[in-house]
Amino acid sequence: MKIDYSTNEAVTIAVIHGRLDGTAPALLRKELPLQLQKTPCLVLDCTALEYMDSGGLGALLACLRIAVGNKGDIRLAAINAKVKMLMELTRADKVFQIYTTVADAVTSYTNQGSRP
Amino acid sequence: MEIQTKQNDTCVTLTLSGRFDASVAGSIKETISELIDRDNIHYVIDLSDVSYMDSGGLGSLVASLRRVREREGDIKLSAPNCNVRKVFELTRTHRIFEFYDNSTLAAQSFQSA
Amino acid sequence: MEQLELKIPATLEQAQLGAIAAANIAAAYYRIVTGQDPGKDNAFINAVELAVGEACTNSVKHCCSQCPEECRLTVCFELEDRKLMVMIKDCNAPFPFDQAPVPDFEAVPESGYGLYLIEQTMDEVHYLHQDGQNILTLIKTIKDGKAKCSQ
Amino acid sequence: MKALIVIREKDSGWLRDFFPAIHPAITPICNKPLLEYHMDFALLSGCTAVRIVMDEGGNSIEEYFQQGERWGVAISYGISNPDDSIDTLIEKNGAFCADTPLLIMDGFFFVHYDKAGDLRAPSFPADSGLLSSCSSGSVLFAANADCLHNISDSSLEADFALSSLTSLDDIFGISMQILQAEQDHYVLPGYGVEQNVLLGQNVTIEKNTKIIPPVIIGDNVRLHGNTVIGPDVVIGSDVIVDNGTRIERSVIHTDSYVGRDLFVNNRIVHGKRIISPADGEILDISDGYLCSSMDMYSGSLFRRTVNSVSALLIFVVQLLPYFLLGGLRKLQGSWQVEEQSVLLGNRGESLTIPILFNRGDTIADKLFAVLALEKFPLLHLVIKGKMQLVGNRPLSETPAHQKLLADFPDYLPGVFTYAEGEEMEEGGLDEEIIERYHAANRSFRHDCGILLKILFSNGFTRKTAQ
Repeated sequence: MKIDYSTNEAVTIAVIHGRLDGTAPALLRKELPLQLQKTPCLVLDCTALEYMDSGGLGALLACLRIAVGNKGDIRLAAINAKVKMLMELTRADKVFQIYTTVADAVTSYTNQGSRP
Repeated sequence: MEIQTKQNDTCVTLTLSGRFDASVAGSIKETISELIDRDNIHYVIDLSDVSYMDSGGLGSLVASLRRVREREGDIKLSAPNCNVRKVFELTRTHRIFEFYDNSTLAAQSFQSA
Repeated sequence: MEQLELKIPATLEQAQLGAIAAANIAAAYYRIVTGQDPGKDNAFINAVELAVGEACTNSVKHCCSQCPEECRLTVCFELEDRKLMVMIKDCNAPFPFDQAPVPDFEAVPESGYGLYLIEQTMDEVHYLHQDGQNILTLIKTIKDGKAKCSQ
Repeated sequence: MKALIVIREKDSGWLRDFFPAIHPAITPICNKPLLEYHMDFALLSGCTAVRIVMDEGGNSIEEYFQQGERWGVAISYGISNPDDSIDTLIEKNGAFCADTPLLIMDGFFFVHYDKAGDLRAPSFPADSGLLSSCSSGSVLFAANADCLHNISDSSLEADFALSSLTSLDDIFGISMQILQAEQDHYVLPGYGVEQNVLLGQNVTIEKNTKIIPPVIIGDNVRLHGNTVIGPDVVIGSDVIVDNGTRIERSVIHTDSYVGRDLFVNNRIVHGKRIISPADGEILDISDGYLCSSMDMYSGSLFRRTVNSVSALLIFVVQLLPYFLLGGLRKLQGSWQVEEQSVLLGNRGESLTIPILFNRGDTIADKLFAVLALEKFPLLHLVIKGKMQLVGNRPLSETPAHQKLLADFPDYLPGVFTYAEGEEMEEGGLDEEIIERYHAANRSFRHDCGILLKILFSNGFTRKTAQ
């Protein structure tokens, strides 16, 4: 798994590549919070995220808690069908805001401000 | 294991009975190849009385079929029991043989072909 | 259940004996465990007969010594509640069990199906080479009375 | 009359991508394999013998149906080649098809019929012809084998209909149709317990589990506490549905395990695989972890927030008495505290917490015990979400406890413990049973009850250890 970051104004876009299972979740738990410290509002571009297991989802939820703690949020964009099924199964789709495109996710920050 | 051979104008019918395993596979292959050398290219092998077949027996049938196909001939099989069918299925060789209810039907199919 | 052991000379004809013995012992154990008559085409017995037959044939084919008659092949049977274990021991050279290739079905090979058939018919297959002996362990569980295929 | 059932891989092979371990012809429809419906149909039509002809995987079908003893009909098997026409199949199965009327079912479809209706011979006229067909197969009737060659395309009237099976949605749709409206059209295994609910044998339904008809459940099924099953759910045999999971409009195949706190809707669950029939998406649950609830997400967000809020409340109430009485006890020297590392879950995380002992017999000591002030230093852990307010007695970090937790997945350490609620002394066998029972049936209402019981009703009888 690999993540590249890019920031415009107050929103960081994290593009995640590959699979979020095995040892990747631990990596995410270390890496993402550092980014959240700088800009708590984050969009996770999942176009290149092939697969996520519940370990990965657990890690994302941990990061979400940190983001919400700093008055920010983690919003997901362009998740594939498998990830969508996992989130529906675990009701995580009720916890994360999910957008079809990265652009929608970013604009959701600009007009809504932080978490509703 | 015993082999009975019956010949009519279109094909040779071999009726096997007993255990068709590695120990007898070689002799079956020889019998068939001798018949092939005498220009018999169509065969019906009646398995209704074969109680057990292993990969050795199967191998001899596959080898014989290959030789016969080279001469545009064919080997058709009849009435394998559940045990024998399982070996054909598991090795996926059921796709290269034709199976008939009994040897007369198999023989007739050579006439119409 | 203690062990039943069978010593067979390493010839093709005698290997057939291994398969026949396996079938009858499996039938006997089947009656003991399920209390029912196995009936004609019993899936459990057929599977054991085929797998043990293949294993015996393989080990006879690779028999190392020039005079196969002297060389002995041991087949032992053991029942543990519903699991029948068959160990085939021979003094051949060790063979790369886990690299045994799956037959290339498209090419329709004329041999090399033996190990594959064993793995397809048995629930568990283990191989180890210990103090000069190949030991192939085949395990098959007796399902409930009707020997239904497990979906 | 005899039935010739032909299953071709080219029609049914697509199903193998979804259910690789089973032959497509025995894919469950509702709670029974497809081929068993064909068998019932053949029997109802008056067939005395059935031959199943397949070009792939016939062996697993043979092991399932064997010689047909269970159905009281003679079943035999044939091997066909993929491109055999019906005529060739009749020729290859000549002995079986000789001089008998034949019901030929060729293709991959579902036959809709009503077992109450009479499908017997009269509805099969003298001549041969097409009885019914769909895009993926047809059912023909031949008065005898040789008149098959001039099968007139005259379609004979028949009181059954075919629906083609070309996608998973077809199979899921028919299962739902049978479940909702046609349960009495077919012979379905199970006992009619109440309207629109069929149960198999040995079905355990735990506390506050809800079943909303129509639901069909197979044999040896265990529904853990707080699950909601239905409406429109079919559960196969040997299935476990764990705590707090809600299943709606879904089919759970035999030998599946559905984890905790999950929401399964519009899905087919096949072992460790979850499939969405609408778009054919497949999710393989590779890690057992998903099959059990995720600790980060255990229980709903709502329950965790209430947890921290009530902890905050108790914190505020106990703040003053804690420092007052605590100070007094320190003066009297009966203050004793110890650090202890306790296990947080069965994945080995642990936490060191202060344990305050209710020692001494002065008024301050007794009052300290009655107000449960020894819990005070632990409350901030609940607010931070590290511990439950009400949960299991925290187990110290020892290898024995680690092993114990291996088969105690519901363990969640709490500041107030179930054992206290039931006034169990520590370390007894019944204490462990109580702890496991409450953990398995944890619910919000339930935890509050325990909390109130600890704080108030048995608060006055709390003794201080001499």
